[in-house]
Amino acid sequence: MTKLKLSGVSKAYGATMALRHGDLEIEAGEVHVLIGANGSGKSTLCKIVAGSVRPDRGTVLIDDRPVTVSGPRAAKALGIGIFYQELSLAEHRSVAENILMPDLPRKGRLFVNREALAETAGRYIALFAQVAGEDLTADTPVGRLRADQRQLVEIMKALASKAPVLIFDEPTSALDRAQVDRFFEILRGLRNEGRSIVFISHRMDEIFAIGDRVTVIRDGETIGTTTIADTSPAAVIRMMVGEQEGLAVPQDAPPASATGGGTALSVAHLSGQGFSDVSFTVARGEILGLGGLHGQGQSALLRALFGAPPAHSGAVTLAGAALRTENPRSAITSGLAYVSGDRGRDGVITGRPILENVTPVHALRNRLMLASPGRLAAGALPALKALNTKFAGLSHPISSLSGGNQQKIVIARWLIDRPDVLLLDDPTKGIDLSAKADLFALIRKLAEDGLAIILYSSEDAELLNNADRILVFNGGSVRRELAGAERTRYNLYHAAYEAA
Amino acid sequence: MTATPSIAREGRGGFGALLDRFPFLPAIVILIVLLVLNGLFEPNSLSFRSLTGLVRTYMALMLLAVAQTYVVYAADIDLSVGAIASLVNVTIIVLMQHLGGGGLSVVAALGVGVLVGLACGLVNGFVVAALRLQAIVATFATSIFFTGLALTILPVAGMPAPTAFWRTYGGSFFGIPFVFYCVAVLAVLLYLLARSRLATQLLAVGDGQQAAFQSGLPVTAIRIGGYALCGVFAALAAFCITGDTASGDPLVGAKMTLFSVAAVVLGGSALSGGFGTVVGSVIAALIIGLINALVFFAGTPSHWQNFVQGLAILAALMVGILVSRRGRA
Amino acid sequence: EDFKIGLSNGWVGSEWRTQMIEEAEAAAALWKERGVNVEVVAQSANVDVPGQIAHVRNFISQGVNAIIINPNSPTAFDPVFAQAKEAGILVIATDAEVSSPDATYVGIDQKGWAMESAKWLAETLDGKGKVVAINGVAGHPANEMRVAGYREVFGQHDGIEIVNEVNANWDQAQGQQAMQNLLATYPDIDGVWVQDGMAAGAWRSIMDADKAGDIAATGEIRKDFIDIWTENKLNSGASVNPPGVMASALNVAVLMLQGRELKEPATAGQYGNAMYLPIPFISSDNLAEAAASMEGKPGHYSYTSALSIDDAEALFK
Amino acid sequence: MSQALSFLRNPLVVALALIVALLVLGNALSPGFASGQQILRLLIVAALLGIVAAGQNLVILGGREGIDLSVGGVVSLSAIVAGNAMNGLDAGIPAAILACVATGAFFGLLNGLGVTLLRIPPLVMTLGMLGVLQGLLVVIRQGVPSGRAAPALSEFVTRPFLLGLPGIIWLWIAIGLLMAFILNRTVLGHRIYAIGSNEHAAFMAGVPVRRMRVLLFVLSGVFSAIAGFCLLGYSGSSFANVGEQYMLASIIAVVLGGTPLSGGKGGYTGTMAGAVLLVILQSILTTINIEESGRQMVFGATLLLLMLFYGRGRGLRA
Ligand SMILES: Nc1ncnc2c1ncn2[C@@H]1O[C@H](COP(=O)(O)OP(=O)(O)OP(=O)(O)O)[C@@H](O)[C@H]1O
Ligand SMILES: Nc1ncnc2c1ncn2[C@@H]1O[C@H](COP(=O)(O)OP(=O)(O)OP(=O)(O)O)[C@@H](O)[C@H]1O
Ligand SMILES: [Mg+2]
Ligand SMILES: [Mg+2]
Repeated sequence: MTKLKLSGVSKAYGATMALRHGDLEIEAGEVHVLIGANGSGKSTLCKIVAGSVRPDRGTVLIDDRPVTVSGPRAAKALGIGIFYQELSLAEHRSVAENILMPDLPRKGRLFVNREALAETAGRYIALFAQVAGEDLTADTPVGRLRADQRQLVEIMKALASKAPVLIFDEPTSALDRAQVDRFFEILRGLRNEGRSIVFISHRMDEIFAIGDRVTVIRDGETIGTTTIADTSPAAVIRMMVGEQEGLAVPQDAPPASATGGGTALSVAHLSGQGFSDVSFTVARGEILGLGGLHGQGQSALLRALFGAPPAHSGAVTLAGAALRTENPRSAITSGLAYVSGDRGRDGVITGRPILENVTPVHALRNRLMLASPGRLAAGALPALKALNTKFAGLSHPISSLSGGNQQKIVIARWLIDRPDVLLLDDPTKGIDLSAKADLFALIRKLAEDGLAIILYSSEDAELLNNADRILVFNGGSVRRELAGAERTRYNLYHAAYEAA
Repeated sequence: MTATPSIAREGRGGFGALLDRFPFLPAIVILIVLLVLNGLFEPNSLSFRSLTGLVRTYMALMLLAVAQTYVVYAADIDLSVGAIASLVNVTIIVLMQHLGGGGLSVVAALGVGVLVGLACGLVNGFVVAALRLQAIVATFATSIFFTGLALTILPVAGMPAPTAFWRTYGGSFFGIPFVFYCVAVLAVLLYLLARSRLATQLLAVGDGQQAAFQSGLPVTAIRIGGYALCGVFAALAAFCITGDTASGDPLVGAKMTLFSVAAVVLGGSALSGGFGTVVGSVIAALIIGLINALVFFAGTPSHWQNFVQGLAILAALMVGILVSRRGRA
Repeated sequence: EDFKIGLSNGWVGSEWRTQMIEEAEAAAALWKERGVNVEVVAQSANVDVPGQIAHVRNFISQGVNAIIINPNSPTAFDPVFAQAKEAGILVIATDAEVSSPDATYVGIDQKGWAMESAKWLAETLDGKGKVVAINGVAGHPANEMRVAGYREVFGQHDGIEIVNEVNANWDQAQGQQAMQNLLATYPDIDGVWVQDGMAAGAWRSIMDADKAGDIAATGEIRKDFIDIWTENKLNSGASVNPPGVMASALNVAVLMLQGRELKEPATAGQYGNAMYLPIPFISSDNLAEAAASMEGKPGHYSYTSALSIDDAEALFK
Repeated sequence: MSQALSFLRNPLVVALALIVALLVLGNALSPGFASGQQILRLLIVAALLGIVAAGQNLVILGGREGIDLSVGGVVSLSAIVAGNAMNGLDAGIPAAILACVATGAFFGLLNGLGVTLLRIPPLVMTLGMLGVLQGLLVVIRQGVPSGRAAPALSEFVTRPFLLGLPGIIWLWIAIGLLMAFILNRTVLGHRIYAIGSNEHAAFMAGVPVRRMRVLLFVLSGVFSAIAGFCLLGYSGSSFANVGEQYMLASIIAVVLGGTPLSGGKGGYTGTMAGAVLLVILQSILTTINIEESGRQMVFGATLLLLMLFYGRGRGLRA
């Protein structure tokens, strides 16, 4: 018997077809992977099942009976639980309240049963006790948690729904390996209980580690479903991208050594919020990688270099002259660029035209006062083209694009006027594989043109494939530098886990 | 192997943790400072009689501030609380008059008053949450409507309340002024409401409507619930106004609306929703009262009184916000 | 003898109120010559009714001998005046009557004030014509008493038709706007009954529309307006609510504090606790006289009159 | 709604259609309402409101719950400042303009600094400032004669100046063009929208967020001051709290014009239409002959109804 079946589901947002024709069949007791490029419609499909998006067409069957999911409450009643890609947590409420928010335990009709709340939530927190960090307790307001801890809370919240059908829309994007491993253990347990699980991730290794079957979705249409055992990463990618050939599949071979081009940026004994006593130099044409488990100070360092907020002490020299960054603006005018993977927070100017999203840095660096659309477009178009950005027109709002293309717009804003140093803070988070390949090809080209690039990535393969040198961070400082043949996955892990 | 050795993070030291639990601490400190200052300038102002008078005068604002707090929990705002209070005030006055002013008629009028407050709250909730109009402008529009209604019911200020009614409010039982019984009942009510599912859900909605909706909370119903609660408390405020003024006035509450918003902020609640306490709002209402008294007792020339009051309230708002943020950041 | 008197004024939106407080303070100073020390403490601020109740409570805390109040409500002070009386404090209301049996009203009869000017308008129009009224704040007691006053007078003249009544909240600009709208809608009106400062605004609109010759309208008592009136020979008349009422009330209060008894107890008015003061009237007949009495005063100065100490003493046994 | 009719969703179109509808209604209720003279008078009143709403609009566009409740206080204060500076003399006008703009900018600056440096929520900061300003009005007027408008200023506001329109309407048109230019064709405009829709992203892209926000409050103060200056010309002399009525009216005009209070979206053209709409509505209500209580109820209900047209937020379920 099929537990959940979708056929011919579609959804349009204005002119954007988010989902053209979604089909999906999930059995009881399987982990069903959903994979597709950015903007292919995965989240839309999930939200339709979870009731938070109203489909235009199509049918949903549960246990072979047609149902209407009229809203999240209806979905809950139908036995559907979901982990939202963008999370659904209340910042100021405690972890326990968040986990049980959909169904707060009651005392009488009107009151919250505090004892039951603490007890029940405690059980879910205990599931991740080993990997969540000590500061994740039942009473902690979610706002005080790190990104990975929030994702764990959202996972607990989905688990607490006890639903027979559980949907996880990119639940691991902020988690580290140990957290992912623990999560997968739990998933396997649930599968063995006979629950149906939908799992979405852009990380190929995870998909092959946990999935039973995989459904590929492209441009809002379901392409096909195969069992994981019968397929390979390369085959999945071929399905995802259609007939296109020659895509970058993660290779373990490190890239050719960098060309020496003189020191561009040097950092001495820099300390700031989240990192301390960091020293290194980057040469022109070099891609310096920052590695290690996430949250060990890599992002904090990049942000400090960019002035958001500035470092407390230490010295930075850019092209031989001392660099003082008080805020991003002064960093930008000194020739720095910073691309963040958290585009929702750091990048996208929501609701505004694509043009206005590409040009703020250009306007600042050229001290423009007037914003003539023609002149701005002339600057913007080449940068967008270099990134293969798909968009209908510069005057369309950026929200009409998929997440991946939005990220490309944000990246393009830094490339109109060439910076001297490019800071990349996990720039590909949530970007699909082909976009990643485009991006890294471009980054390499920029390096060859003489830019100094510092790259932090939460994906090992990305670092190993692209960085000429890797500084491994742990506990806020650099533990090891990997250069040349040392750049191996083993060394990376060894250094990263050393102090832990 | 532990995968996430948490690196040095800002500890939430003693003060921060304390503020997390008791966001109204800065308000209490301001309150105490004001009491001391009042006592210095006019020792009589700390007499039992004067303090009773203070509570009697500002009981209505306390209740309006509480009313406002519940909608602010959900990141909404209600600019009609004052108008609701006025409407309830004239409704109960007219009813008591028509029903003869006896004990039973008072009870019946108060019952109707609560229902009127509730109905106004539901109207607000409907236009803001169900029709999705912007709260600031929509509740301003309803406030005009409610004022019109109040003017219809009692076109001229002045119909008197039955003497027994205001004698009770202004009187004492077993040596304890009636208002202090009101305060006690309010405390119990607030305690119960703090444990209610609605309060938690309102706060969750205030933290993020979309997230709350996706979590399966009935967001619209919850917000309407917040406004309904607000309406009921505005009605209770109207009872106190009526007790203290012994008469009907279709415009009596109008100026209190903005003070209720100020009190909510002063009390440590965030206007952006998701965080706050009603106790803070109650204290803040008293702070506003004490500031007004202090400005006079300090001998401020009459033309400067409004200005100094304005400055003092602005300063208190700033201090309150700065202190609570320093603790929470 | 030493007396401490609290003055409470709940609205500072007009020069009239400022002048009222100043005249009261000046009157207090005059008692010194007679060997009576009258200390006045004033709370004069924009407050709502509960705010003004707080004023009274502050005075009670301070232990004043008497409170003179220009109240924001006729009935809302019953409880707090009862508390003041319990504390042995004399309470006198001025400018607006109060229902409290624990207080005495010393001031003009607002209804009579409106009737005076309405009578003038009706007579000027020869008892017939279309009239509009521009009123203050709907629901405000003084406003409602005045409305009752002019309605009564116009009701006595069959030929007078009130075609519309609007509220402009005692705001000069709103009065001007309201008059503009009314002139556009009723181009054929003959008379306007308008109160206080709004009259200046209304007259501005009338003059802008070049109708000053065709329309008779009530006026106001600020020097600015009196000057315009004189200069443009407007067809206007104004009954005077002198800002000196509070000074009159203060003189009465001091005499009461001295234990003197009124010849005639204050029993007038709807609440039976009022002592009415005379209402002067300015019309084209005595305009020059009024203008002369304000010579050299600033533009916002209102035509005034008050009971002197001797006048007041004459009312007592 | 079909594509062809989608222009009906444009707030500007809705507002203009409603303006025409109200004029027709007004004329039916009281003939002469839609006469040229009367429309001109309404436009003068709308211009006063519209100028205040320009500043309000900027602050709201800048996001972060931007709102300026102190506009009314600034209007009143600058009317008094202007009146005292010119005191009925044309020669005093330049000094009065300077004094007004300085007053508006000063209080706007205080608001802006409170909001950015101390990070007080705008609603609270400007509410507190309103209290201070109202107190200041009382202080300033104490004993000091409140001045009068210079004849030239009164002429400017009330008498035809060019093509039969008074100067204030030309001023308003100029402000409208300037606002449209700034918002659409300058980097400053892009930055206003950027901080309004995602402050942090704007900060990371080098937008001087704090300075921008201070600037918006300063501009709001300046626009209010200009309105106060014109209001003095309209009413001849200044008196306390002339500006009080503009506080919520300016916000309503902005909202009726299609700028949501959440910021980052909308523009000034709609706000101008919103101001006209509001003024016409109020004017119709004054002319129909019903009790004040009825007027208020009709006004409140009509505002709600108008907001239904285009002030609605998005549904939670996409
Ligand atoms: N609320 C919305 N309004 C308008 N367009 C939307 C909305 N949500 C999604 N879309 C569009 O629908 C398409 C599918 O988006 P969806 O989020 O389902 O993609 P996805 O497969 O989850 O991508 P990703 O891997 O980046 O998360 C995209 O083009 C996106 O821009
Ligand atoms: N480290 C940071 N991270 C995130 N947001 C920040 C950070 N520092 C400041 N901001 C935000 O950005 C704004 C400050 O921007 P910025 O410092 O550019 O303002 P500015 O005063 O115009 O610049 P300048 O200091 O050059 O005068 C604040 O509103 C704050 O919320
Ligand atoms: Mg997605
Ligand atoms: Mg700065």
